[in-house]
This record gives sequence, structure tokens and C-alpha cells, in this order.
Amino acid sequence: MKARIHVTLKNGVLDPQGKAIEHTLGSLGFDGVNEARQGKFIELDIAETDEAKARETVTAMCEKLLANTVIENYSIDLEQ
Amino acid sequence: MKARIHVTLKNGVLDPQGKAIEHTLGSLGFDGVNEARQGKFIELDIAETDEAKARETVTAMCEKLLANTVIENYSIDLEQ
Amino acid sequence: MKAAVIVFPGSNCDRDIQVALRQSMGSEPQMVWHKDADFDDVDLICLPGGFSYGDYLRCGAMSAKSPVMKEVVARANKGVPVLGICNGFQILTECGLVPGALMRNSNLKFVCRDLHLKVERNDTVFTKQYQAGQNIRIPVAHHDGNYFVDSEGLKALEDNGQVAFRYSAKDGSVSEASNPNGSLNNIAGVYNTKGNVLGMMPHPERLCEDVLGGTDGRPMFDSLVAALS
Amino acid sequence: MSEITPEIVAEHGINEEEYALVLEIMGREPNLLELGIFSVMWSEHCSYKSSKKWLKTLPTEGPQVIMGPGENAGVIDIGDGNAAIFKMESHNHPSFIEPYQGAATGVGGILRDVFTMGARPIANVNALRFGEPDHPKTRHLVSGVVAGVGGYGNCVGVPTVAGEVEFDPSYNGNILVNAMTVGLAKADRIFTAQASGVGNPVVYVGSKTGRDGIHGATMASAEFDDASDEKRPTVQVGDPFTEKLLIEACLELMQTDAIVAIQDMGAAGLTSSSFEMASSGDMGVELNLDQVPQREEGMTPYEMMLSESQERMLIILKPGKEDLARSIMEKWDLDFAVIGTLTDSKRMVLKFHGDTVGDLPIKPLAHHSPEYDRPWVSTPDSKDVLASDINEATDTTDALKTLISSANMSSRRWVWEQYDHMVMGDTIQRPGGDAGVVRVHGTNRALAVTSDCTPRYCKANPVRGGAQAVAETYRNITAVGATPLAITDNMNFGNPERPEIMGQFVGCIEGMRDACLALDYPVVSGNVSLYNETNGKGILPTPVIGGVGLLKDSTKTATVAFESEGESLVLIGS
Ligand SMILES: Nc1ncnc2c1ncn2[C@@H]1O[C@H](COP(=O)(O)OP(=O)(O)O)[C@@H](O)[C@H]1O
Repeated sequence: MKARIHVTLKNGVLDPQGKAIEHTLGSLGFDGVNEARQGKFIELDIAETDEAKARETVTAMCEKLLANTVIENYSIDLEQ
Repeated sequence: MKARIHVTLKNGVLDPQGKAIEHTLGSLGFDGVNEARQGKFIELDIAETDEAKARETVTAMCEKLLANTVIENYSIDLEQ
Repeated sequence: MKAAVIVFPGSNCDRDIQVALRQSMGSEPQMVWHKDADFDDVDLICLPGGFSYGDYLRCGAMSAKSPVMKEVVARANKGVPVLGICNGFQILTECGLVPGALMRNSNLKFVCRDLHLKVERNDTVFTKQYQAGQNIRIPVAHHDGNYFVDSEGLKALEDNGQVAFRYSAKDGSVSEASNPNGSLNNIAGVYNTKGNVLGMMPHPERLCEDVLGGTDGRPMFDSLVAALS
Repeated sequence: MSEITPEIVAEHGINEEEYALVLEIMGREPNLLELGIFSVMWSEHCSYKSSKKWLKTLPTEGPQVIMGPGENAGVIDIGDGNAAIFKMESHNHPSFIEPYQGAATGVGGILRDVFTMGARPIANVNALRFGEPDHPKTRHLVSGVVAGVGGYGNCVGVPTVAGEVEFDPSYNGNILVNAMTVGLAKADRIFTAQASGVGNPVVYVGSKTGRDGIHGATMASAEFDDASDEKRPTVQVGDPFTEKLLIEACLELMQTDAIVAIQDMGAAGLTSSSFEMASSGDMGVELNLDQVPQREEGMTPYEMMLSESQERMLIILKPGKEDLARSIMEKWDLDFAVIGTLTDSKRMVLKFHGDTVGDLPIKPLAHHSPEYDRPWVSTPDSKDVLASDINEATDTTDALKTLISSANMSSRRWVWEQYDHMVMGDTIQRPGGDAGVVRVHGTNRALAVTSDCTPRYCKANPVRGGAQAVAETYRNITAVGATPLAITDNMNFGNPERPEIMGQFVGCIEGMRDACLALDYPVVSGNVSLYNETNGKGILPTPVIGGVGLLKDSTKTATVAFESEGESLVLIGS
């Protein structure tokens, strides 16, 4: 099964990479970008086939390693 | 309009981050991870409201800045 | 005093700290491989700088899960002094021994240069040989030193006197202009609430000898030796 | 049925005469795998076919020289039983295509050349050349290359203490990224690539093999055209974290007596490393490609032999030392595999799925590669520029401002502050002076390192320009109080098939030779990068020189800074 995980910065956490993207897009002549945020996208290929169990495991992986919950949120999509 | 952009490494390109994630998940006792790949997830809030135009602009942004097309692929989702 | 330096895969300032400790201690610190959780009882634990696990995913994230870190956390909670420098600071935030997080520098560039730090307090084991308010010159070398903590967290840090050092100018003033990386309130280092754990981005171990350009880092190691011997 | 058509031969960059030699050496038609091996071994990059004749004329000996050119890097004696090991190498073409990864893997490659000989890398130097500052590509290339050099060097924890950055329109389509590493070893513990001992195991350590940069070695030797932007060859991605582990693991293994020979897998990876090791020991080798650690499924022998995946080493072990070596590699989480054995057949035999898929003689391929005496014309004398030809500046302040604000005179702080130049705790002179100075750890000695070249001098007069580049490194080393000992070089030129370009090369070599002889300053290693040319326009002739000198007392070094008021200024020289 494939797990697709999005890790994004919490609201209110400064995002230097997003700010730099905003700025650079502006200087490249792309107007009208109100905001840019950069997060991570992690794809896991896991052996588990049961969806509920997979979700539980991947959630644990996010809590323990993949996201820093002090500053980040995560969301999980599963696909057989 | 919101643009959600996924930037991922092309097939066959070495992904040291993904490899390190795989390894650490293993040592944390999460078995059965066959592969991990890490990419970027960029969210833009743009002023453009026309979907076709927005796609064109965001594609240009990806080509010029957001993705390194020598080693990365990108995909774009738009949402009003 | 007995000290341990934890070596993670990708640590690269482990020897630098070893040299600085040796100079102040007059004896050898113990080098502990990250897989060896049962190391000797020591008076000080150091987490060195470097790029443990390549800084992949998040700086310090993977090292924070190393077997040895469970032990470090347990000992820190019992009061053993822990000093984390640069990557060591990132590891300390990732395992929750000090609050906050270290994000990419605001200009997104790696920065390596000498800068100035204002010493906030001199009543901890780390800083007794500095003056409170003293301005010292210490180098930084990092890509992710932009200190962030949420607003309550920041208030608590300031109220409890947990800020150890702030980036300052040569004249001692603290302002946006003397901030190399975008850190909130120019924070360069923080203590835990008990004051026995210090995480800092600058590298005191790099300026402990005149021939290397200065000795403003040396009092930190001398303070530790004086307090813990 | 012949699988080798003239088109396939041409695609491999092998010309008709060379192919005739292939047929003669093989005594039959090669298969595709064998042809691929010939193509990388005989590429300009690996064989130095256009430059060999001239490189041989450089002085390479001296009482301080322990090993000169021919090994992975040069070795000099620095006293107290220590040796300095160093070399410079280019990664020009890959850095133009992907500046971050190109520059990063350039640093990774030169580090491996040095630690493969048993040295701990202690200083990095980088010599960079870009096009005009306002050329549309320059900004992107500068920021990518600098970030890449830093990204790799900072992570492995080797200080970058010196370098140069220069801008000139001739580099618009061909930037130069030359990286140098200096390492430190015990003079009696130097490791070489010379294989010996029939039956000894051939082991592979480091990262897994993927389909990276297949044909990279041949690409680096072919001229660019506008379409190459589109071809987007698979670039190699560097993993400095694995490199750091590899350094530590190899140095740890070198403390044991397990190693017979060791060689990094650089350009043309498994092919060149195994050929070089076997050929320098006059051995044969049999490789079982099924055992090669692979990153992707379904890799062919052709792909495995030509892959340029980074962070890999090939080692010949003493018999019975496999378990010891494996346990060290496993401690550092690195792949380890026994992939073959040494034989006395003097041939390379490649096995895959139980079949012999390639069988080539070693010596003729490695040593009888084509060697050209390319036609050359010497560069005509350029007109002297007389002071009277130039308008006198009306306002000296303005003139000074123009000078110091020009791209080539501006401060390089922006660059070197992105490099960790203090890690390892022995940097005595940081970038910004005449040469970087690093202490020999645990001693009172120090090494001074610098890189220099002034390409416009080389264009005006290659002989004097070549000599000047050598002399400038000598002066920069002297200026910090060190005694110059030896140099490495990186010869960056255009298309050698054009007699004018070949003439620049020949002239620069002549000047370098003169200067080295006059100064007792031998060349101990080097690298050649030709075909730096886009649409028939070559770069300025750029023989970058990397110099190394010794300070016996590291406290006795002089810097460029004025220390206090009232100091005297003295001008010496002519
Ligand atoms: N790419 C670089 N990396 C590190 N240091 C550099 C780099 N470019 C320039 N420097 C440093 O900046 C200083 C000035 O460089 P340069 O103008 O080339 O000096 P010079 O002409 O005196 O040799 C030197 O100390 C040099 O080592």
C-alpha cells in the first residue's frame, strides 16, 4: 500500500522558504502571488494491506519522526 | 485561487533523504517500509481566478523556479 | 570532571569539542558512539555540531531517535548538565529537552562567520566565567539556526530567563541588524527550565585558542570544569 | 549477427581508427557492454589522449615528493612523519547542467581521490569561473554552484579555506568548477590502487549503484551545443552524509591490515576503478555483477559498469579479511559486497546470471589507449599595451570606485561565508587573505593552500600566463609565511582538435614547466578538462594552479590585515 503524507507548517509559524519563494517569484515578474508556503511530501511504500492498521502505523510514524508537531501538521492519504 | 504543487524526484534519481527516512523508520521498529521518497509540497495563494490562465502561470513558475526539471517532476492541482 | 561527547553518524564537530574539553579539563572526554546507550556516569554530556544523518528530513530529527538519546534525556532530567552546540542544539529541540525549533535561516543561506553574542546570565554552570551582559565574539556555521517558538513559549522563555545568548553587534546592541538568521528575539541559545541543559547555535569550541583567532569560547569550558569538578 | 553498427560506435564517441584498434585488441567484434567499456576508458576524461604527451614534460620530482602524478592524488613529505596528499579536479560540464549537484559531486569526487590514499581530508579549495554577471544564466549558476560546494563540503565537515571566483564572457556557456582537496596521512601509511594476490577478494563498499550519469564520462569530454540543454543527461546526485560515513569507515578500515589496494569509483565508476587497479598490478579480475549492490531493479551489466553513482569505493582485501571489513562497513551503515576475485589471466571477465557477458584484456585497454599528438600552432604575440594608449583617469576616486565595484575585484565574502571554513578546529588563516592556512592537527606545523590563474594573461601569452599562474601561487604561499612545496593543476581549455587551442595548451604547459623548474616547485597531480566550448567558441585558456606550502611554526604566519596604527608599508620586488 502507498501512503502519501503531507507535512506542512502550522499557522503562525514563520516559513522562510515560503517567503523566499514569494519574493523570488515576484522578482521573476510573477505578480499576484499573495502567499507561498513550503512543506514536505513523503511517499511510503508499505507492506501492510489493511487500511485501518496502515493508518494507525503511519500516524505513529508521523508523530514519532516524520513531523515535528511543535511546528508542523501532517495529513495522510492511503492508496492500495 | 490556491495552487498545490508537488515536486518529486524523477525515477532513478538518488534520494538520500528518502533513504535516511527508510533507515530511521526501520531502526524505530517500523518494519515493512519498502521505500520512502521525499519531495516538496508548495502551496500558493494566487490572485488569478481563471483556471486555464492560472495553470499556465503556475506551470511557468514550476519550470522557472519551483522545480529543478533536470532531476525533478512536478504536478499542479488548482482549487478555487 | 568527566565528560562524554556523543558521536552521531554525520557529526563533524565531535573532535573540535573533544579538543576544547581536553584543553580545559586537562583530561580526555569519553567519545560515545550513538548506538552505545550504556555509557559511563559523567558530569557533562556534549552533543556536537555537524550534519547528523545529513540533516535529512529535519536537522536533528533522526539523531533525536538514536538509542543513546533516551539515555541522555533520562540523565538530563536527573540534572546532568547537557550542552548541545549547533546540530546538538537541533537535536535537543527535536527530543524536547529545550523548547522551540530551528528553521532554515531567513536568507536561506549557510552562514559561517564570527559574530557577537550577549551573555544573558552568568549564574549557570555554563557561564559562570562570563559577566552577565558581556558581549563575546563566537563563530556560527549553520544553515538552520533560525530559532522559532510559539508566542506563549517565547513569553515563558523570556519570563523564566531561559534565553542564554542573543546575537548582538560589536557594540553590544541587540537588533534586527545583528540577527544573522531570523531567530526570534535574536535568540542564539536557550536553557531548559532547570538551567542544566543548554542548546546554542554558535560554536564556542571554535574560539578557544589565540592562534585560531580568539579565546572567547574558552570561559564556557572553564566554567563547566570549575562547576563540575 | 552484428549488434554493433557504425552509428553505435559513433554514439560511443569512438572514431574509425579507434574502432580499428578496438577490433585489433579484442581479436573479434566487441559486444555492446565491451564497447561501452572501451568508450569510457578511452574518453578524453579517463585517457588524457590529447594531453598526455605534454603533461609528461612537467617536472614531477623533488626530495619532498613521495608520489607524483599517476596515483589518485600527489603525495608530499611535510616532516614529522606526515604527508600531505592533494589534487584538483574539474566538474565543469555537470555544473553547467545542474549547478548545485554538479558542484557538490565535484567536491565529493575530489575528496574520495584523497581519502582513498589513506589521508584524512583537512582542507578544500574551489576555483570557480562564470560568464558575465548580467548574462541571464550567471546568477542561477553562481548561487547554485556556491550552494553546492558548501552543501557538500560543510556536511562532510572539511573546511573550505581558499579559492577564487572570476567572471568573463568566455565562460557564458561553459562555467568552470575546479575543486581541490588536501589531506593528511602518515608518510608510511599511504594506500595505492595497485592490485596484487591471485584469489584476493574484490569488494564494493558505499552507496548502491543506480542509473546515474551513465555516459557521464563521455559526456564530459564532448563539446556542448544548444541542444544539450534539452538532452538533460541523468545527473548524479550527491549524498555528502554517505560520503562522511565512507571517509570514517575507510579510515577505520585502513587502521587494520586488511587492505591490499583501494580505489574510489570516479568517472566511469566500476569500469575505470577495476581496470586501473588490475592494470597497475598487472593482474586479471573476474567480477560477478549479480553481487553489485543495486538501487534499481533490472539493471543491465552495461548500466552497472558505466554508472557514475557517487560515494562508492572498490577495495582489494587480503584473504580472510572479509568479515573484518564487513563489520566496519556495517557499523557505518554502508553497503558491503564481495563482487569478484583477482586472477592471473590479465583479463577482465564479467559474469552476470551465470554467463560471461564481457571478456577484455586489461593492459591494452588501460595503457594502450590512443594517444594523440594533436597539431598545434603557437599563439601569436599579442600587442603590448602601452600606458600611453590608455586615457589617464580624470578622477582617481572614481577610478578606484570603478575598480573595486567591478565583478572581478569585488569582495568574495558572500561566497566564502557560505562555506564552513573553520570546522576541524585548525584553520589559522581563513579565506580573504593570500592563502588559507590550516594547522597539522596536534602539531605546531601548518599547511598553506591557494589556487590561482589569470586566464587573460594566458590568452595574451600562454607561456608567460602559465608561468605566472605558478608564480602567483608561490607568492601567495610565501606571503603567509610558508615555504611552497608542490602544486596540482587543472588544465581547462577549449577543443584540442583546433590547433590554436592546442597551441594555448602547449604554451601554458611550457610556461608552467619553466616556472616549476625555476622555483623547485614540482607538479604532483592534476586534471585536464578539454572541450570547454559552445558553438565553436572556447573559454579563455585556464590552467588553474593549486599550491601547497609548509609552515614549520604555525604561530609565525602573516596576514593581510593592518594590525595597528603607525605600521610601516614596504614595497619589495620589482
Ligand atoms: N570560491 C572561493 N572559496 C573560498 N575562498 C575564496 C573563494 N573565492 C575567493 N576566495 C578568497 O577570497 C580572497 C580573495 O580572492 P582573490 O581576489 O582571488 O584573491 P587574490 O587575487 O589575492 O588571490 C582569497 O583569500 C580567496 O581565497
